[in-house]
Amino acid sequence: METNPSELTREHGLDLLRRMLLIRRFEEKCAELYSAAKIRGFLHLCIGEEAVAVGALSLLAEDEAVVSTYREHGHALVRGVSAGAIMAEMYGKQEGCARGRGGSMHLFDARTRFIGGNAIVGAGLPLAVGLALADKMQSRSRASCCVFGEGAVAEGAFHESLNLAALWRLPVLFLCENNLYAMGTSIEYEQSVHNIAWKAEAYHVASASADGMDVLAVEAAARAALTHIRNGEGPYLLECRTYRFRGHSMFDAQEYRSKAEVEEWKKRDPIADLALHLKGAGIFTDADMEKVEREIAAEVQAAIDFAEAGTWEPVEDLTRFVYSEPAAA
Amino acid sequence: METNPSELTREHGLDLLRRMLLIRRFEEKCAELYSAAKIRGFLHLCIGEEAVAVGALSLLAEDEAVVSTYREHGHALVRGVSAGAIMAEMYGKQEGCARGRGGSMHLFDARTRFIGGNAIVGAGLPLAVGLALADKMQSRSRASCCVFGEGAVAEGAFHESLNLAALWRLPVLFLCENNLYAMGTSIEYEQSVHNIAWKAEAYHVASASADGMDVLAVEAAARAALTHIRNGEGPYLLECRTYRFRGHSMFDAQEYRSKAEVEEWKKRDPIADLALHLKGAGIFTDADMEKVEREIAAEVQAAIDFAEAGTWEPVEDLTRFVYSEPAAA
Amino acid sequence: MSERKLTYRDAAREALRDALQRDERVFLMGEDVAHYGGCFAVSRGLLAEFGPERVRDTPLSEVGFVGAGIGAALGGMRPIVEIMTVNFSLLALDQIMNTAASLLHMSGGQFHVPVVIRMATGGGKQLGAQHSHSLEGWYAHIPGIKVLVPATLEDARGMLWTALESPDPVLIFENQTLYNMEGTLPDDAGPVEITRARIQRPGRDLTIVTYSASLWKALTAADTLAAEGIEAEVIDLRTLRPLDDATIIESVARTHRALIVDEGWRSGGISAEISARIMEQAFYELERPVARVCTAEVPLPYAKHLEQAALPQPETIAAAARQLLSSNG
Amino acid sequence: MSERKLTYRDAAREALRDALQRDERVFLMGEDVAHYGGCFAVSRGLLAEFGPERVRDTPLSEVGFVGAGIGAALGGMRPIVEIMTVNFSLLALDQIMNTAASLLHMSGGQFHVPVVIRMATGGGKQLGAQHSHSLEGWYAHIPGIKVLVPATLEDARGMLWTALESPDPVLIFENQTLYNMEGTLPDDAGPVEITRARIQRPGRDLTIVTYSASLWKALTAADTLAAEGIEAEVIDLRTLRPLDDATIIESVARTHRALIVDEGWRSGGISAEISARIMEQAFYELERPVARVCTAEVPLPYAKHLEQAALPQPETIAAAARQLLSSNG
Ligand SMILES: Cc1ncc(C[n+]2csc(CCOP(=O)(O)OP(=O)(O)O)c2C)c(N)n1
Ligand SMILES: Cc1ncc(C[n+]2csc(CCOP(=O)(O)OP(=O)(O)O)c2C)c(N)n1
Ligand SMILES: [Mg+2]
Ligand SMILES: [Mg+2]
Repeated sequence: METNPSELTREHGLDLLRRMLLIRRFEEKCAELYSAAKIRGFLHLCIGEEAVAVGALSLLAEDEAVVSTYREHGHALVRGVSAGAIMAEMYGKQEGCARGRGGSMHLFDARTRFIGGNAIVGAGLPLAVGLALADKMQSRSRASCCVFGEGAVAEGAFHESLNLAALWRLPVLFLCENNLYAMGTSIEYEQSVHNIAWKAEAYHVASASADGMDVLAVEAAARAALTHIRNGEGPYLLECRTYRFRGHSMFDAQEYRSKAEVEEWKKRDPIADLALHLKGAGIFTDADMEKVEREIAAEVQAAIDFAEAGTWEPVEDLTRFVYSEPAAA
Repeated sequence: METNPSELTREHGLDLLRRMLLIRRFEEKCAELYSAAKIRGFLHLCIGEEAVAVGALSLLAEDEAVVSTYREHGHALVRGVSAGAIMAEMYGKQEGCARGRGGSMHLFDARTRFIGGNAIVGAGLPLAVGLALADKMQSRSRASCCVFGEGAVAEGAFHESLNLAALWRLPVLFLCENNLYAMGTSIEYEQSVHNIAWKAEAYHVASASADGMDVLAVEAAARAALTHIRNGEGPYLLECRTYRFRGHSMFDAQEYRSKAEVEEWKKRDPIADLALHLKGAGIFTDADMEKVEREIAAEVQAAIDFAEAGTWEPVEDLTRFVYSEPAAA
Repeated sequence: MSERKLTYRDAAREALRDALQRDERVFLMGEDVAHYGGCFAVSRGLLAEFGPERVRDTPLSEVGFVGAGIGAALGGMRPIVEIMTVNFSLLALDQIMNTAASLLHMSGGQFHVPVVIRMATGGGKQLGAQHSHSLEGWYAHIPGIKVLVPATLEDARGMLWTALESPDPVLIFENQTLYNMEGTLPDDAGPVEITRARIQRPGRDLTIVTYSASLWKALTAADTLAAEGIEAEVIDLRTLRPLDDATIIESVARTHRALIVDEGWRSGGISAEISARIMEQAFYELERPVARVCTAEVPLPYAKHLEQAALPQPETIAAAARQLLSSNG
Repeated sequence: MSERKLTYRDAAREALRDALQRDERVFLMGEDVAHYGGCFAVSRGLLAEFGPERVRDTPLSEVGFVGAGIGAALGGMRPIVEIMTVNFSLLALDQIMNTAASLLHMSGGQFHVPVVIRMATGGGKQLGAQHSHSLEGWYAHIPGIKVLVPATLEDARGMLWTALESPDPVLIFENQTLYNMEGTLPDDAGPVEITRARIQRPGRDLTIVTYSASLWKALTAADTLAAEGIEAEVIDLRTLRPLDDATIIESVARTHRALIVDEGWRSGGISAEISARIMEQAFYELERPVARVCTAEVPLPYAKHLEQAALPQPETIAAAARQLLSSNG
């Protein structure tokens, strides 16, 4: 853990831990519910990567927008999208955060400015640039954050977006979750340069790399990045080096990586590590952990109950929301 | 001039001069013929930039392919596409190097492996990557060259191509003509980083910048680049800093740049400079110049005569070449 | 109310100026819209009037700036994004279809995308296959967007503001050959409604359904036909998505014969959709099968005679109309 | 000749293996085709058999690797480029239309582009709006390419090699829902011709024209109808560009009623083109207007009941057929 333990209060440590654990337990349930065929389509879990979502996105102000990927349950939870609405979405219920039209890959929530679950790799980056442009033109100094994997860095959209954001000095946080694989393709086969943060220099975009398995390190790096951005100094790329413990999606036989590699990374579990760190600092006990686990179990169960109790949108409404309804105009 | 004069033979100096002058005089005629409505569509001249085409592309072997842009008359001439066939193409005659189907922006020639005149900015880069991939897979070590402007560097295609070429260590020469403007947009508004060669580092692609107004400097830099490529050391990006003396196309009012700036650059005319240099080295006289001018005038006139004498492809053939004709299969 | 003479280009510029004046949230961005004044001089002078924030040059980054336009729309602005030519828009099609057109539906009605995307389209200027296609009818396949095709000065002047009032993405296609067309507009010309086709010329013998630049060719053909005693009704569709079926069907129900004139390619073009709708809604009214005059299915060639042979012409339109009226039709 | 049981996926894999064995110039490239074994497990095992040069993982760079495929084709190879899903292919549409489809024509017949591009298409797996569209019919608008839509194991096995023999670009669309379909093939199954539609089920009362996954729905509907005494002829188009008009028209001339079933969106889909062609070529044979059953014009929603309601179904097909046969059709 990077931070000096004395700087970390019990309250803050507990908050980080609870947020990460909520993601973990929520997604573990998702996997079960997928096997039970309650959740369908593609399901991408971020288990192992929780420190990035929690360390970085917790720092955003309420009205700072996030544009995310298809691996976005964690991001949505951290941003305050209701767990029940997320679960209902994956059930395909109209109480879902996208009325069941989106599913796991397309969580949306206007209240928290969570602008999606986007499943075209790289396509979210220009959106964040545009959100930031709108802010700048309206003299707002808030940040817009775009999350993407290192695989997206190979897309032209990455290149065009960084150049635009730098040219126009826009308040964008480019948050890269470098988990070393794009689906089954290791970074070795997808990036000629593995140091993603360094690539930002080719655009004069400020950047840093953080240990994505250490929530405190992510938080410290993200805080610095957001200060830069909100001060009007332009965009910032933060690369977090992390690892997904599960397959790319629920269909993945994982033949492209060794079990040993996965086990090695699991030793760096961001949740277990933080718990250990807090204990070491004497501000956390096994009893605390049990309590948090209990509370989260209840929260996840409540989300499932909410989803189960949800209703199906009438088939007659199928063609709604292709165009805005008159009221919206 | 960069090179030690003693290294430059009269023969070689004359060859470079004549090639540059051919482009200049040929294009001056194109401008006239455009005003006379013999040439139509969009016409982009490279006057002022001749040193890049001549310095770099003369070094390619006969079977090394070039993928170019819409500003490609110079490239085509250097590669040995016949001036007559180029002119006839711009006249829209079937004797043209694309049977009149392409026009100024789409010169093509199978014999010299000139794979076009491409008018989608940036779209030629992946083609060159593929040509080089084909060579590599067939164990050929020749280079494939792609020419593009600095404006193309902003396109996603640039980014994706450099990454691919680097990952696969392909024999591609990325030749960037940095003339400081993309149409009417100065590099200041289109690139957050003006040093294009440096951007190559973000891909671990070898690179250099050359003075694009100095044909000897371009030649020296291109020679080094080609050695690297043909030795199997992977792709190379060569940035040539140059300037176009005329407008972007024949429609350009040039309100985006000052006359003074243009005049300043015209003082660095690559043809006049080379002539001066050769004279200084005592291997070139005014009489030589007159002779070259005469020969080139004749060559250009022959091209025009060829085009004038050309014929219109029958309208019945309109739908040919949408698909290959049986023989091609 | 007095009238004034102006060109289609002037009308389009006036529409932009009006929009920029009316609403602070409106801004124009695209390649060369500012310092160059627009590839077709449509936005000339607007930079001086509104400044570089609101008339914004972009790099060559179609994915980036179209995506940024979508993002800015999400961020509360009313962007007008200009793509120079429809061919280049293919680079941004992912953003247009997978994001702009889908976001409202995917988000269950939460995120509206009030972006307007303008582009030039059409052949006839000898610009070759990468600058001349007419894909507006093809775009009309995409649910979630609206497609406008102003043929008249009135619509070039009036459609933009109406489009900007839409909470959903609107694409406006301006045929390149129309920019120099002269006409008059009342001094107080302003917004027009965009849901109805317009009968440009009433007639009893057949219905010619067309749009954009082909409208004028159809009207020329109608004059020729009138001299022969054939009275063609000519419909300007104005909007290709959604199509105004009612106006078409009502006309065909009167004339019993329909000819569709479309500058798009025939197979799978909007001409096919119109034919199919007439089939479905007015089959029993038809005296003859619906006929089509479209562009030949070739990438448009440069040579003038070939290009003109590929495009619909007053002569081919008149001939098809005569055929529809002939006893052995 | 004996037969064996296999899936559509197996048949597609066998086609790839066969092609890789037959011709040294053939290679497969795309995202996750190698180490992962293909997003849909189609290429599983081929990396081990043919090595990483010929079964080549690419980064997430659709413009780059599709362009590289075109370039490699120009360089003498016979690339098979895989794009994971048709939605993602929009990123590469510029390369497909402006380069692959246009190069032969623009170059006046000099440069052939023998590239095969495969991709998954279609809805029904609850993958949401960015993974489920059916754009194959839309692609059929583009002159210069061929569009194949294998519905059967025989075609999944046989079309690829025939496509590879084409000197022009061929797109092959595999509906995602077909991969698990089981069937039999003769031991010596091999290449099939790709120019003719196939009457999958003869019938006298109406003609159902369809393709790809909808074929099986149409056949199910035909069984239902047969039980009611209605004999539907079912045509599998197999190739969407060029369309085999002769087979369609010959059938309609016998049955006098036609129903088109298309998983694409209705407006401007291939269904419209087929309807228009029947109008043009068999109008006087028609007892009833041609009818269409298409996918609802919505970005496909995630929720199963909504998605299924959006897609053509045996019930909706049968209902439309009954309507065509009813006295008040
Ligand atoms: C444009 C595009 N191409 C391909 C895909 C298929 N795909 C989905 S996720 C993925 C890997 C992305 O890797 P990365 O960006 O590193 O994110 P991660 O999944 O590792 O979080 C691929 C290839 C897609 N969704 N969009
Ligand atoms: C994809 C695409 N976008 C826009 C254009 C229009 N356009 C043609 S040339 C040009 C400027 C290109 O600048 P650069 O690459 O620097 O080349 P230069 O013309 O300076 O040689 C533009 C914007 C195009 N042809 N293709
Ligand atoms: Mg990754
Ligand atoms: Mg330039």
